[in-house]
Amino acid sequence: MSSAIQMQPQSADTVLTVNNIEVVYDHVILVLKGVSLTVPRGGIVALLGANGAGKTTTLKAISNLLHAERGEVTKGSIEFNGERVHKLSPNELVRRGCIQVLEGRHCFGHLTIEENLLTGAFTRKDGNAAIRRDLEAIYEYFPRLKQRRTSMAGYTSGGEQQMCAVGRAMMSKPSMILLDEPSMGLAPQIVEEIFEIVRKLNATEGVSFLLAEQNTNMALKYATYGYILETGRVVMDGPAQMLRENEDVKEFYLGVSEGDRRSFRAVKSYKRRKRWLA
Amino acid sequence: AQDSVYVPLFTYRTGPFAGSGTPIADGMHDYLRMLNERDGGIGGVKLVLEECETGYDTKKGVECYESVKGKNPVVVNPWSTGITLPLIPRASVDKIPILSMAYGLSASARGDIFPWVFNPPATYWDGLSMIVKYIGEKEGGIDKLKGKKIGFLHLDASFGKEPIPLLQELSKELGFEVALYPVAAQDMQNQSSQWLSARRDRPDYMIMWGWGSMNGAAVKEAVRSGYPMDKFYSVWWPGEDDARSGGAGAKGFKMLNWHAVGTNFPAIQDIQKHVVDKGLSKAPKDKVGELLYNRGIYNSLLIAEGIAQAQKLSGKKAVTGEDVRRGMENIKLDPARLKELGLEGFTDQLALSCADHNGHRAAFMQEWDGTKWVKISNPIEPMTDRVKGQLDAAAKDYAEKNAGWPKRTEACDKAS
Amino acid sequence: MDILYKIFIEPFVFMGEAPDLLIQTLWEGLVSGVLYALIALGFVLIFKASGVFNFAQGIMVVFAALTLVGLYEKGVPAFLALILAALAMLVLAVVVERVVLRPLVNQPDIILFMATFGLTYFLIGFGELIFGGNPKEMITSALLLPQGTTELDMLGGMVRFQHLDIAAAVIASIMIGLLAVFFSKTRIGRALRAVADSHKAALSVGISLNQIWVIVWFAAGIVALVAGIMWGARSGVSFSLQIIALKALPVLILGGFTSIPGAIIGGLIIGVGEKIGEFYWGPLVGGGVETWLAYVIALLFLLYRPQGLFGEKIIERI
Amino acid sequence: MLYREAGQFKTNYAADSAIFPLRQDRLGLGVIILAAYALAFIGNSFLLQAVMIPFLVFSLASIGLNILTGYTGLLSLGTGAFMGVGAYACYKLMTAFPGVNVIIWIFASGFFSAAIGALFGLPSLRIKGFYLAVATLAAQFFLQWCFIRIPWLVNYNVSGALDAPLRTLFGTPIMGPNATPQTRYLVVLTIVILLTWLASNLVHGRIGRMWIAIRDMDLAAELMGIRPLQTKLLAFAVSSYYCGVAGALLVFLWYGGAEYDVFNINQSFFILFMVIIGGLGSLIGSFFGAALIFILPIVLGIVLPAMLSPFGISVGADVIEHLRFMIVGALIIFFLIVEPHGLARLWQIGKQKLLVWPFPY
Amino acid sequence: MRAPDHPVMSKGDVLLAVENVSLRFGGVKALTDVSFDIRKSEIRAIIGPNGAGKTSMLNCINGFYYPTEGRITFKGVKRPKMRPYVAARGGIARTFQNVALFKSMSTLDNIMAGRSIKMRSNFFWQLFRHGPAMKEEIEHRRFVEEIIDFLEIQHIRKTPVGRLPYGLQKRVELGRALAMEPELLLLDEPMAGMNLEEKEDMSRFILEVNQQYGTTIALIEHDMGVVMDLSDRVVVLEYGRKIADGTPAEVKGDQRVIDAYLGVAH
Ligand SMILES: Nc1ncnc2c1ncn2[C@@H]1O[C@H](COP(=O)(O)OP(=O)(O)OP(=O)(O)O)[C@@H](O)[C@H]1O
Ligand SMILES: Nc1ncnc2c1ncn2[C@@H]1O[C@H](COP(=O)(O)OP(=O)(O)OP(=O)(O)O)[C@@H](O)[C@H]1O
Ligand SMILES: [Mg+2]
Ligand SMILES: [Mg+2]
Repeated sequence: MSSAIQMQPQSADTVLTVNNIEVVYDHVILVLKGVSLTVPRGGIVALLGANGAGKTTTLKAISNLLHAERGEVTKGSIEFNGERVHKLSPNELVRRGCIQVLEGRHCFGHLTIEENLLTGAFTRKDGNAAIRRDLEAIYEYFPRLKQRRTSMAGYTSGGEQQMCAVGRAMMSKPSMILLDEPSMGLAPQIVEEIFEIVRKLNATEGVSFLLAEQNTNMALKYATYGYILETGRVVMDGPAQMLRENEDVKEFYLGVSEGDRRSFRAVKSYKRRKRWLA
Repeated sequence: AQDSVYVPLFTYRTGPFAGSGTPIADGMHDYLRMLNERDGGIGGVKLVLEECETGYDTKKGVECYESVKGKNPVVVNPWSTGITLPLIPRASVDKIPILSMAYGLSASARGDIFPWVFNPPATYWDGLSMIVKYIGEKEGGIDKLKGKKIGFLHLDASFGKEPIPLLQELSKELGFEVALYPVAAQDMQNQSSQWLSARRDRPDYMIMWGWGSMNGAAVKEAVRSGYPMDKFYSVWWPGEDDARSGGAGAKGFKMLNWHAVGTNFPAIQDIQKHVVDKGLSKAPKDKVGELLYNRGIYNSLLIAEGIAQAQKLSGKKAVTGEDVRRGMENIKLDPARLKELGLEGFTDQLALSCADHNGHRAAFMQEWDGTKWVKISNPIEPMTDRVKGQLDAAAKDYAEKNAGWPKRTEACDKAS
Repeated sequence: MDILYKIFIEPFVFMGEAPDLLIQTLWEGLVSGVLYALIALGFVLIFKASGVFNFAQGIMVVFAALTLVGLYEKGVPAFLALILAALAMLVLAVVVERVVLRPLVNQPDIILFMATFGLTYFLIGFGELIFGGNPKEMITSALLLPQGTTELDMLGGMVRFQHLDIAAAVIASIMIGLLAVFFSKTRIGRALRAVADSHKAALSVGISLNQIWVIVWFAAGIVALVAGIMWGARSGVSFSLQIIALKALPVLILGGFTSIPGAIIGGLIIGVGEKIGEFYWGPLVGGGVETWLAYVIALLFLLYRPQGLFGEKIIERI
Repeated sequence: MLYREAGQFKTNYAADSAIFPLRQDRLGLGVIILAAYALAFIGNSFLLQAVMIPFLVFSLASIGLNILTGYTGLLSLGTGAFMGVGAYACYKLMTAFPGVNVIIWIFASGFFSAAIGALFGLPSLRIKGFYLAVATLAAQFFLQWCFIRIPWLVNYNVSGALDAPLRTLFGTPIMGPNATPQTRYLVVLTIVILLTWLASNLVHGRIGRMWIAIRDMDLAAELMGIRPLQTKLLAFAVSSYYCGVAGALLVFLWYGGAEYDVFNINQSFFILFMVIIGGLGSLIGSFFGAALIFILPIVLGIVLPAMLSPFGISVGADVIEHLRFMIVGALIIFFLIVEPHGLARLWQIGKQKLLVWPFPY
Repeated sequence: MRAPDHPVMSKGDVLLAVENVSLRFGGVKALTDVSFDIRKSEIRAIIGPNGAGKTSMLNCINGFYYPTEGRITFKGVKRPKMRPYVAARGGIARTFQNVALFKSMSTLDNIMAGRSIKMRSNFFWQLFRHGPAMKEEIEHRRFVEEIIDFLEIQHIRKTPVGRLPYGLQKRVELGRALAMEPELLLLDEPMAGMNLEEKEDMSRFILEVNQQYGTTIALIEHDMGVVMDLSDRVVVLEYGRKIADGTPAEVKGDQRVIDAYLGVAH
């Protein structure tokens, strides 16, 4: 097992460093058991792992939203741009450019789609015109949102809410986005659209991304580096390219066995190889 | 302690009724404290005073009772009809006399049936009959009430509703009409509907049975709605603050009372000297001598008198609850005794007996002149003949319904 | 038949016979309505911004009024005392945010509701410790509030208008207008509604709950101060005033917890409804129906619109 | 190390579905019940009369409200009135049929409040959350108004209040002035234990699951075939039944007579706070809540003066009262911050820690 | 698991028919004139872009929404307006797009709650937790344990579901729906937020339920791989209208579907 720190030497150009953190929920449930990772400036880092591995928890620890769910970081440290995160309140973190798209949408149900998007710009100080411009940009990415702009978000469909949540985060003009399962519940076209947006923001505006994503295929296609988490530990990490070629990753996350895509009908007869930690 | 007598004082200096409760508590405490300071107690025994805060809440009141019960209190003053009711049956088992001075259960005036409860100097029924009588006299004779309309503004609770049956009986007998205006406890401060209805019904007189901030709010609303204040009467609970809140418009407001206001009595001056000036009282100096403060003094006067009589009768110094009950049954406050106590003219005389735990004493009418209360009548005797039937029936009813109700077992002192 | 006549005919006949009384009743209803609305408004502000049902609003009214009167009694000039009382509400807002709300972020509504009850208890004890339990008079004239009465002869009778009531109505409308504009037209207004929807999501987009809470609690404190002055002028300043706050409940529920105009319209409906009900129909059952009529009126409206007249629609989607 | 799951295997589903699967828990419960009975013989009358009886009565009412608010998620502010219905019903029943044992009437009186409760629960199909509170508030104020206005309810007593006539059980007075605190305590304790056991059966079975389903996600529950109205009404009825019995006990076995005013809105709030502080959706929490909200102030009232006096500060009863208010208020906030899910959850976490002790997780 | 105890229909019969259903919310047209059918024992996929009206369709089927126009026939009976619990009792179960579990209950209790409609013992026995109540409780517990074993979630049997990761919650939700022994199972994006391995597991469960018990399944899913592999027939919605209906292969080749939904990559 190789540690992230070794493989990705800490340089001045790291936006985010997570250093060996431990997270406990409800005082008794230990969820993360020493997770370390770094995100280079302008990098797209993917966080992969099975259900319950702790991806969401890691992201929440970073954006300082854990205490709202009675969880706490009991060990280790997280630094964003060299600043200890837990000293900042979530809103200061957003002000400094780090925003999270929560897993499971979390739109403001009683606000319209447009109002939802505008709350994303809450921390911005650059005037109404700029905000309007960005709003239009978002509508361009997601035409569906434009059609539904005056609907209350609570009534819109799951996918529409997901787009809204992603768009809302983009409205804050962040320098780093923590994306928790952005593709969940989205139609294939839109999934691609989202990843294209990620690439574009990354390329043109240098936004860094930390992606927790189940769609490994997509994630590894767009990411530069990846970490694989299992039951609260990092079990593997490396450049995306390398992960994509790893046999285990192929087997468990990409659904390719012996060179071909497996059919979902076939799984009944197919036997898995051993896992890392099992 | 051997040589002391434990007197718990149930008070409420907190909660929504604190405005009325505080001056009463001060008066009660200061008088007894004065006896301690000046005379070293009563008959040479010190009084151990302890306040228990009830907040006018039945739950806390009962809790207070339970917590003082073990300390051999010689008397308990619940200062709330709601607290008195559950205590009545308990007291007779625990043998602790209850002094519910002019409140509580009117029927408990019957000492033979309620041997442990005292409610001098008059019941609410007495009070109502006095007001009606006074109004009648103003009209030029009680029979002149025929065809008049009397409004009855009352707290919508047992206390406020108690006089209604009598009022209705009187109305039948005397031919006047009655209009009821109930005020719910949670609406005490917002009586505009009641006074609107009063504008519609145009009662010739308004009688109020209120407590706490209901009184002050009523005076205010009466002024607001232009009700003629000199037609507005109250039972004995409003204080100066209540009348004052009506501003100049409150002039002419009348109420029943049975004791003096002011500090012009040697005993009260002793309170100022021995208690207030020494900083032993919680009362602000200018509140001493106000109506509810003096009401507290009257309450303590009865306690002290009960203890003194008990000592005399039992020959003991550290008397018990049972002694004090006997003592109270032998209370005899005549002018001579009042003078001896430094309270000459403070109040009318009062004599209690084994059968009569109330006295049914006369009260007088007083009027608010804009700054203070002015006595405006001679003592008005209650219409005992009209009230007695009700009282006896009520007492009998209570005893019957509370099957197993403890009967009087102790002998009476004949002498008194 | 007789009873039907009494219920359905007589009251209306009487309204026609004595139109002056009808007008007076309506006026009284409007006045109480405005006063209820003032208290309800405080609830709405806080509910709108945090989803917290602030049980302590009633005691805040008492607290604000007592501070004002208490300072005045200590010799502070009336208007200075007013400013100081407002400052006291600011301090309260900051303390509440720090000590109560911040640690309870993202908890269920009912828990926050309970916390405000703890706050109520604390404030009752604290207030009585400082100010004592004695009722005090509101310093109406020192604050230059009008007093006196105008009596208008009309419709064969006379209708009385208290100047104080008129002033209350005017002040309340101005305040409600200002608040409505502030909360619906500004960035903060949108953030407020977002916070009420979901603490977690609001945190994630960088809305500072702490700042928002201080703002609304302070605003609610100011509303409480105004309500305290108005109610105090009407019925004295004492701790029993907090019971009145209960009357804000049907108003709120009728108007919708989240709506500023709802508070005022709900207040007026409840105020007028209960006065008319009590005045014309109350005598049929011995009066005193006012205590529950408000709730029954609110309930009837709710059966028709479960989120209150102006409340945000309850979203049901799956 | 005494508290361990290890070694206690369940071999059938009945044992695994038991309400207290852990042997230590069952033992502890037995000890507590025994101690509670023993208290009747060693406690003094203040402890029994002023602390334990009301504590048990309030616990029972809290269980009632917990069924409605905690388990089914329907907020009610009408508890006081539903308790009142029980008390008044019990009074009418036992005075109309004095020959029947009063214990029967105490249990029967609950049915009246159950019926009234279900009636006021009808709007719950349409109205939710804090808005539902209005229906129950309407109940609260309307019923309270009835208590004052209908003298028939108190058999036309002049006092307008309820009183407690003498009633016996096996020849011993349990009601009325002659009943000793001991006997009353024993009666109340037995009734409360019995009803708690029944409640615990209910909430752990099908009905309890339906209630919780409605609370957690009523739309999903309905889509799974749970009839919302029926389930909610059942919760209202059962809850009110408990409150009704508690009301009867409150008046006749604790106060021994009371005015309508003891069933006011403050009583409703009082019970609600016990439920929330104790833990929504937890029976044991109801007891914790009642203890904290009812007993704590009493203890403070005794302890505070004793604590202050060594410093030469002797303060009046009113100041004690003010401090008491402040401390209770602060403690409520404190406990909520420590554990928003109530004392019951705190208790659970404690037990979980004990299970893994001495390791932290 | 036992076979459903409803009147028997054989494979291939039309179990549910949707005819000309339209659904409007104010100005929003969620569904316009949609018709299709679901046959006994098939796996029927419903796909379409976001906001196409898929979830709304399911909501109409199980009575959560009432169609503004059109009608729905289930097992040959045309249904008037009906409340969701009636549909549930008639044999329609579902899972939800946004997990709608009973958060505070354990996995076991959640699935047990799913069996509420099958439990009959009366209030009295419930009170005493004895006799029929206990017998029934154990009997159903056995059934539920079977489901738990089947879904391989034994280890979280007593965990409150609110604490479970998203993927497991979806699995518990499936378990809860299975507990109702439905004839028609509506699955709304059962595999969203799962990684491949978990999707494979889930597919396995769905197929097994379908093959072993003949349960008819309507499936909404955005993962084309899953849809293509599992379903017998696919209906495609766009803007509330049906744009295609047929076997996976047919649909996949349909140009309108490619334009509206699949995009070039597939
Ligand atoms: N509020 C909570 N209280 C207790 N345990 C929790 C809580 N939230 C998460 N957990 C536990 O923490 C572990 C990690 O959960 P997390 O949500 O971070 O996983 P994940 O990798 O994001 O999974 P998924 O892919 O399903 O979203 C899980 O085992 C879960 O049970
Ligand atoms: N109750 C409602 N009120 C108003 N509009 C609604 C309501 N329910 C659904 N809609 C609208 O109907 C349209 C269809 O929604 P639906 O949830 O059925 O989409 P979907 O096909 O499930 O999409 P997704 O794949 O994103 O879940 C959406 O635009 C949505 O906003
Ligand atoms: Mg996750
Ligand atoms: Mg959908």
